Amino acid sequence: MEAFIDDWGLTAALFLPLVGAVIMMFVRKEDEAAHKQIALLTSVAVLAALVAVAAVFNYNDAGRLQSVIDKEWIPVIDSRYHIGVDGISLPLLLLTGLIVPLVIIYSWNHFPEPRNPKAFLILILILQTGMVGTFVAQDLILFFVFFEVVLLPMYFMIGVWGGENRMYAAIKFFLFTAFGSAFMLVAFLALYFLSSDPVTGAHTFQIPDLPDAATGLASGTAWLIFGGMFLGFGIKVPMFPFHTWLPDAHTQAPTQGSVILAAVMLKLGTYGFMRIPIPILPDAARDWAPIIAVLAVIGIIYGALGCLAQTDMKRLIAFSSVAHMGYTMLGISTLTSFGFNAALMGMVAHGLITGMLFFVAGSIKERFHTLEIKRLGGLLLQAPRLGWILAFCSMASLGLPGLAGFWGEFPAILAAYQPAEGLPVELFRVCMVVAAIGTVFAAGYLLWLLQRTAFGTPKEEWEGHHFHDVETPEWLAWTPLIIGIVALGIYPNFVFDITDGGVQSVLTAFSGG
Amino acid sequence: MILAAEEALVAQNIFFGLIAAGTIFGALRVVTTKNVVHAALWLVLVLAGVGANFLLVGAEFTGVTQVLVYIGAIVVLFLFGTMLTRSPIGRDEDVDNPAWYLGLIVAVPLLALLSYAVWDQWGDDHIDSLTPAAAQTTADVSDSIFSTYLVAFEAIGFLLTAALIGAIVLARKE
Amino acid sequence: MSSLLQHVWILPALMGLSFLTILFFGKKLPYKGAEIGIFSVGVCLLLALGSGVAWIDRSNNPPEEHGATATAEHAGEEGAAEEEHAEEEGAATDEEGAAGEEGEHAAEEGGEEEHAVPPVLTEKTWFSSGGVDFTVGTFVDGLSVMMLIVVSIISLLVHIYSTDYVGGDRRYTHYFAFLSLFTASMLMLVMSRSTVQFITAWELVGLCSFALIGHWWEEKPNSDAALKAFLTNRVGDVGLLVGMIILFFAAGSFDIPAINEAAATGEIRHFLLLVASCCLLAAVMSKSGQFVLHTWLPDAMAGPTPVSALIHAATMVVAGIFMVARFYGVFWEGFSIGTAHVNPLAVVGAVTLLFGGLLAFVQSDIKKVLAYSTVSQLGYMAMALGVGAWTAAVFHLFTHAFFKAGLFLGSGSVAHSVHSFDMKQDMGGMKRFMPKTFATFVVCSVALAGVPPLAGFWSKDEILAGASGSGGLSGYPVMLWMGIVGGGLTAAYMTRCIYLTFFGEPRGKAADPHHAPHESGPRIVVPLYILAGLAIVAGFANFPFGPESIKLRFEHYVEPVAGYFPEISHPTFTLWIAVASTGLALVPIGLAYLYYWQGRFHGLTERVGLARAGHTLLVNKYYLDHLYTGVIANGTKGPVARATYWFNQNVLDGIVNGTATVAVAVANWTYRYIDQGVVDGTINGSGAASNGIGQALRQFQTGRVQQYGALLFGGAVVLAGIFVFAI
Amino acid sequence: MPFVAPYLDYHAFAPELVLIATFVAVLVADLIGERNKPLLGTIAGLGLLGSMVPVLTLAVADEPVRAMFGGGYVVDNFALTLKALFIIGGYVVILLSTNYIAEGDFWEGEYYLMLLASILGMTMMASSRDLVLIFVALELLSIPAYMLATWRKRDPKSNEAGLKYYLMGVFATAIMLYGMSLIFGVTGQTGLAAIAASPAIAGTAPVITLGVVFVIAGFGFKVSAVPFHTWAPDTYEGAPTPVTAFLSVASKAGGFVALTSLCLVGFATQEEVWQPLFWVLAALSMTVGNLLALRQTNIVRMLAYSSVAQGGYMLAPLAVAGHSIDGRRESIGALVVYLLVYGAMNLGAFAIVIAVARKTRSGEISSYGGLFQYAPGLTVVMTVFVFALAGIPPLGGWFAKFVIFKALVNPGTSAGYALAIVVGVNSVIALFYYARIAQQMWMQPVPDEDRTPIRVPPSLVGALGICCLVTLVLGVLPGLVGEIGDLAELASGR
Amino acid sequence: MLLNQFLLLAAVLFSIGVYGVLARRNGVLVLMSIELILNAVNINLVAFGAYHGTVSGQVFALFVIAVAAAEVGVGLAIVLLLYRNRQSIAVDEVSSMKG
Repeated sequence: MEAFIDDWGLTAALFLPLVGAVIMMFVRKEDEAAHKQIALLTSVAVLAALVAVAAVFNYNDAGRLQSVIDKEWIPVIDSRYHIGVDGISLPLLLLTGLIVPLVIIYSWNHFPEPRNPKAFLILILILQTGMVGTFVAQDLILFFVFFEVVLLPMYFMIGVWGGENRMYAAIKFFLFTAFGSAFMLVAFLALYFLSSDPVTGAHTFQIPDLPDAATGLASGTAWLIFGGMFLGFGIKVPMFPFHTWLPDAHTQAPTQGSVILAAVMLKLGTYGFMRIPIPILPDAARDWAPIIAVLAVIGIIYGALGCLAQTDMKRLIAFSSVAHMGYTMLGISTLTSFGFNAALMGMVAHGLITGMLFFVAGSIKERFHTLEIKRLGGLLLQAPRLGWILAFCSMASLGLPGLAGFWGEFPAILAAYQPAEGLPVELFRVCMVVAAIGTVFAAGYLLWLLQRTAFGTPKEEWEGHHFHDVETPEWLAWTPLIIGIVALGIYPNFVFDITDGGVQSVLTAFSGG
Repeated sequence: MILAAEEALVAQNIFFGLIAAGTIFGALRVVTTKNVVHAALWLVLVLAGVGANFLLVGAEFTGVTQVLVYIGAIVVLFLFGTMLTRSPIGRDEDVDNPAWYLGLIVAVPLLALLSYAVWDQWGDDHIDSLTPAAAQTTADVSDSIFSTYLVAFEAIGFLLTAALIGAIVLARKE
Repeated sequence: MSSLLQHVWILPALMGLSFLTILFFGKKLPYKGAEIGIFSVGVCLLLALGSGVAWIDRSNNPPEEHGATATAEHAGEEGAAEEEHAEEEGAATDEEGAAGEEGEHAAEEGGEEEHAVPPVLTEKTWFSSGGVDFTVGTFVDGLSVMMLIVVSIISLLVHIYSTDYVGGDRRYTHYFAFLSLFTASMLMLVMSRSTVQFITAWELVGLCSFALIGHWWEEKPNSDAALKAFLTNRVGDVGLLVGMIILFFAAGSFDIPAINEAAATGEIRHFLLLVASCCLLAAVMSKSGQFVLHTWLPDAMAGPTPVSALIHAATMVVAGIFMVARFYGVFWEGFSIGTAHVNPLAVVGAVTLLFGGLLAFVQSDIKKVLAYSTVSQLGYMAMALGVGAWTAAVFHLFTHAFFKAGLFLGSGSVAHSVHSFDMKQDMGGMKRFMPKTFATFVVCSVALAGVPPLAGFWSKDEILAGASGSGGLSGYPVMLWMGIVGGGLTAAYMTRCIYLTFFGEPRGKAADPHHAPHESGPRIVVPLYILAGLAIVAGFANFPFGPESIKLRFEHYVEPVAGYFPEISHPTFTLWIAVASTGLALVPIGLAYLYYWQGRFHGLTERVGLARAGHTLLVNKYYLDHLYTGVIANGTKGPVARATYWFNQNVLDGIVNGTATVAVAVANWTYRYIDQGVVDGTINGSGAASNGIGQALRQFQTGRVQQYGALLFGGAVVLAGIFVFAI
Repeated sequence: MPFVAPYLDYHAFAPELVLIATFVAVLVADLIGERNKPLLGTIAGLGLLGSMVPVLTLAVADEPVRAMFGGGYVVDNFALTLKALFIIGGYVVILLSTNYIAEGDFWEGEYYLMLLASILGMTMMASSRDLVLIFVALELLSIPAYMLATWRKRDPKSNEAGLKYYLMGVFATAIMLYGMSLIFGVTGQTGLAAIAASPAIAGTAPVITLGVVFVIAGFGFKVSAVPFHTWAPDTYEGAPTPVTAFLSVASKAGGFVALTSLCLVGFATQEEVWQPLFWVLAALSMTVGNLLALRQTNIVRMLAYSSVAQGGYMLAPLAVAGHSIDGRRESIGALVVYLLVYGAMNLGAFAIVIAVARKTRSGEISSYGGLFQYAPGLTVVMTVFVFALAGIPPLGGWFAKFVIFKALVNPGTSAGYALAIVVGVNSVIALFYYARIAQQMWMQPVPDEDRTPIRVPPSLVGALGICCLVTLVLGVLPGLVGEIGDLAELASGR
Repeated sequence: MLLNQFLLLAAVLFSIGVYGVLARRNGVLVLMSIELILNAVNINLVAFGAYHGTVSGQVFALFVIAVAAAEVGVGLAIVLLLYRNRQSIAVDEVSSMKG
């Protein structure tokens, strides 16, 4: 059994969604129930497969790639179907596996206009393949393909099911990401050609082999290659100043899209940083780390300021992602295992929390048909449970200890005090202080949001309206997330236990950490 | 440019000079005359001049073909074309583009460039067309066509067939 | 009993459980969850008292030092691997120590100065990341035990009081749930072993404070106050985070005793300690309402009064003081308290105590008076710590908790009756309606004013003695004088408060004939009695005279004697200071007393000459008002206080609120011009530029074939020309 | 010198011979009677498939290179791969045309004859390694194409398309011929291998440069490289849509074949000239093509500019092809892969255009609004094609673009990297207008609220099926086409 | 004879032809100008053939002549069609598609 899961678990998780999607293509569009069931079943099966992989995962050896499959794929370019999990990818995989079924459950009776559950669910499933694939790929080209696969479904999700300005947002998202990927691809290729196996002299796209192969790279070249990848991943994260697609995309996307975008897709970028350029090009990483750190803290403050300026709830939450991903990137930029762990925790926590916030925002939008903050207010009176959940998520998001968000934020700040050897300590300490100040802003905009939406009394325009409180599909979709937020807050080891080994192994080049 | 010493060559050169002058003049008239029919007739002069040039370098077959095909067929085609499209037989002020200067802008540098290039490459090189060894008989031409250029020959057959069929389809009234 | 010290984690766990139970099942219970909370707190109090006894026992019979140290270290190492194991082992060692050495040390009570009393430590690894273990555990010494008791007592009383006070509230259950959560967090805070745990608890109490201040969030001022509290505290938290991070890297550990020990033994560079202390001081300033970050505290009075008593008087706001006491090794070295004559902590404390005292004068809201009084008293504590009088500060924390809670609950009792907190408009003459409340209020006030022999006198006196430099401390003369003046202020504003509330004629709502004020019920009054009683007796816990078994017991049991605590000196009782401060306290009280007599006199007149009654009363009231305000308030301090108040409201509060306004303005500007303008504009601009270039290029596509031809030939010529001449 | 009959390898000629037979068969069938009209397309299609048979047998035969006429006509893997592309592409065009021609007022039999003649020219072009042969093959593929563009005789737009195509084609031929004459003048040879071997062409001389540039410019017209692209949008828009599809794929591929064999075989020593020239043409083509495509409102016109840009991508590997044997392999492989994938996706896109125009009778992009609501199948397939063209994984186009990138980065020159960046930036610009089509189909309302489903005839379904399958399969398992590209080694002639 | 005298004659004819195709608007005249260009090429080819002593030049020229005939045929057919539809053979007026 274990061997079977080892061999097939990841592949199953990777392609089951596509199988589901293909089956759905042959089901009539009108048969909505069947579509929902197939989609849910598929995503649950994926989750099961991932849980099985996690179950056979050897946690004592989390730094080693496990459940590895390494088969020929495109021999002419030396690209292989090489997948596997280690401590870095496992938590993110599980997060993906969890979020997708929840989104489908949430969709049960919340299909955004113009409905069409068939297409919507098919897109979600394709999206899942892309996300899972990115987290398991161990070949640069395979990684690139999956990294890009997520683009189209998301583009359509925003563009078809989004809000007023959806087309602008969709194309912006699409173009930004594609722009980054083009540079990333050139960087990948340059890496391929310029590196060679120290023993055999062969070129390789295999991520695990590249750190050795790339040792001979000239420092200037490595710097440029890192720069190309920086563009690709930095846009996806998104880092200041490449963030402007994010608020638009989030604001316009349907709830489900926002949730997936926030919970998983932004992590593709940060994960990419940890997986590819930093372990492979450690020296270039050292050169880039201060730049990343500074951009990260700018992002923290800038995102917070952006939040304060918003009048739309969803857009505010979107901007908060910029700030939160800033913490994650700060953690990464320290190049220490501590910082990396913090970043991973931050990713998972942000996935759960911001995902939840978008769910809540979606439900508010559904009830009030607006997310304009100044028209809201008194949510706690109109729909108390929804209001409390919003309050809970806000608290989690602002980094309250005891909830998951704190463990992404605090360790990242902590790590910045003492970055890896060779990095400018003073600069990082300044960044640390700025990042710590960012927590004040985080509290500011979230509580302000809470005050303006949940507290107070309902505005006059809603007089006489009745708003139903949280419904069963919503409970079903949200409870796991809420439990996750609390559980990770109380016992962050759920994540750190897994990641620690993986992080150590990608950071072997930075013994200083 | 130094004229060769031999008398025959002198004669050839004089002959060439005359032909070239006529050809160029004819060509200029072709592109400047306001009368389409005149243009066709000037074209005959040019084509003949070119044919004469072929003879001058000893390419008799090509020269003859030139006369037969061009003057015999193509110019007639042009005349038919002129009549079928009811172009004014007399002078027509409206035969040039308003932007005719574009032609000059392109053609003059082109001429300069081409002249410079060939001058630079071949300077004083001679063609020894009178030596029998270099003579290219019609038999040589046909041998070449039916061996080295056989495929091209077949292809041109199809080309002409296809052009014929297509031109008929396009040109016929329906 | 002593194993209780190993298992103090039960207390917060119990309260946490209580929180969850109330949250999820509270509404279905007969008393809406209040019973769960009261029961749990009651158990906690018993356990806290039990642990108090256990600690006293341990202090009297300290285990062998090496054994204890070994236990602590051992537990630390083992804890990483096996949580339960460590606890068992610690407990086992402790039992052994207690059992084996009880007899031996029973006779040597006097020798405690020399003999260290190791704290009871437990530890287990919470999680580890990047090779760093995040530990949690309990750190029980005299200070924690004292805090446990204080928190439990006040919390229990507040719970009971609240059943009446907020009875019928629509979020009654939530209220109790948050009380439980708060108590849990506060208990956890005081027993935290690691800094991470400390930060967690620190934030959680902040959260509860936020939730409870904003309990009536329907009104915007309440939620504003809640936000302000939380955000101001967040500002301080930046300092906390940074400070703790510095300490972590300096000491290589999250372990509080280890950090203190490293600081005390000079392992950490002084500069780092100074920076860390300054950072932490910011946290103290926000949490404990020190000047300039104090402005949230008066606003926090928007919450229900029992909450103010519990959180914003007795427990949470002293968390900052507690932190300084907890990290005294760090502060001691960082601010060179033992050798300097001025340091930031003492200055902040001293300024705060005067500032708060002055501000209390000009309030018309009774809770605000008490709030500023709290600010002022917290200033005392901070100053005490700043001048090195550790025990005095902690002792004042201890006594202050009782009488200030009593005062708040008393004010709540009055307000509950008149439905207003405005002393000037809606109170007056409450003495006759609420005699029990009046009595307890006066007792607590007198205790606060520092009149011997009530609790406040002893603790405040000790602080002043500490500042004077007696007993080998380094002297802080400026602080001493500020402290003495502050004491006078305290007495004066409390007198004013009592006068306005309980004397004179009822005004406003108090005079409403349809809803005549009445004495509160037993669930309110009994806690008041208890607190008043404690306000009377608590001072004797550290009675400076008498035989060993009585003298300075508080100091003996609470002050740590261990490696993690700096070697501090202790102030001795100084008569002139005691006299001076008492005198300053008595002057205003005397005036009030005078008024009281005159009031009676006029009352007599009133009975004799009924015809002139109303008129006389009016005149006398005016006269007495004038006397009081003229002599005390307006005469000397009034202008000062008003100026201070103006400064406070317009400058300090203006800055705090202005910061928010400015932040939003900056945010709006940044968003509009930088984000949407420059950053996004660049992106959209490049899109527009592409389109524009595309449009321009279309001009070449004229549709005229010969121009295409010109381009074709021309292109060929140009390209050829370039290649011919360039290559 | 006695005449020596040339050696003829009929196996090597078999594809062309089958095509000629088909040509004759269609001609005869057309002449025999009216009632044969519906059969003509089928005959032509079958003939094309039939000509695939010898292509396959040649591919599996042991002899890797069959050279005739002193290296003037070579059947190697490169030639075979491209012949297969031309034949299959031609077959798809016939599928596209069947209903279009039958339903419109067209000359059916002659249409197929033109198509077959043009395809015949292309297959010859793939094997031609001689200036004369290349010239004749070029004319054989072009002249019928000029007439095909004009085939909708009564439509002034079609006339205009034909006229522009014809004139520009002739101009380009003239330039190319002049260039060829110069090359011939320098070397005295017409065979490419012989030209390359001639010592005269090894150096640098203005006249050689001129010759090379003129020849490339002539073919630059064929591949619609900027600034020789101007005919493309007008002709594409005006010509019958299946013809446009044919021009944008097959005819363009023919140009690339000639360019490849000319530059890599004939002008192998002149890489100092043609590499930078291709660099400039590639960069100009993709940039100008993309920028102009941004502003189009007619879908065919937009696809025309898109194909100009795509041509730029395909030119890019040629800009670095001369550095080494390895680079040459990479570049040819990349070009061939791109041509194959591009053929599938572009033909597919035009198939959709034809299908949609059956209902909307319009080429405006706005007429695609809300297509998803009444023709979801077509929408999805069109989405596949446009995003494949944009190069989004996992659709076929990504691999094509990837190999281009790979070829550009491979030599490690700054020119290569710079061009790779240009390609990258351009892919993003291109994304914008490709996405706009998707946006119209998915996200916009139906403009006239007419939601009658589109009836797609079986031949069109077949064409769509082929294209879509190829696009998807090549995206997921690009190894297939990658190997073909790798195999398509250009024999330098013997 | 100098090779260059032919080449220069060809260059001049070529350029005149180019001028002609660009400057003339009458379709038939444009076609005539094309013939000038092709003839220029032929002069080149034949002269080079003679210069190198090979028949290839002549053969090439013959092919060009044949192709030219086909081209003119097709071109005239198109011009005729144009005339039939527009009553004009001014090629620069044929510009309904642009941009």
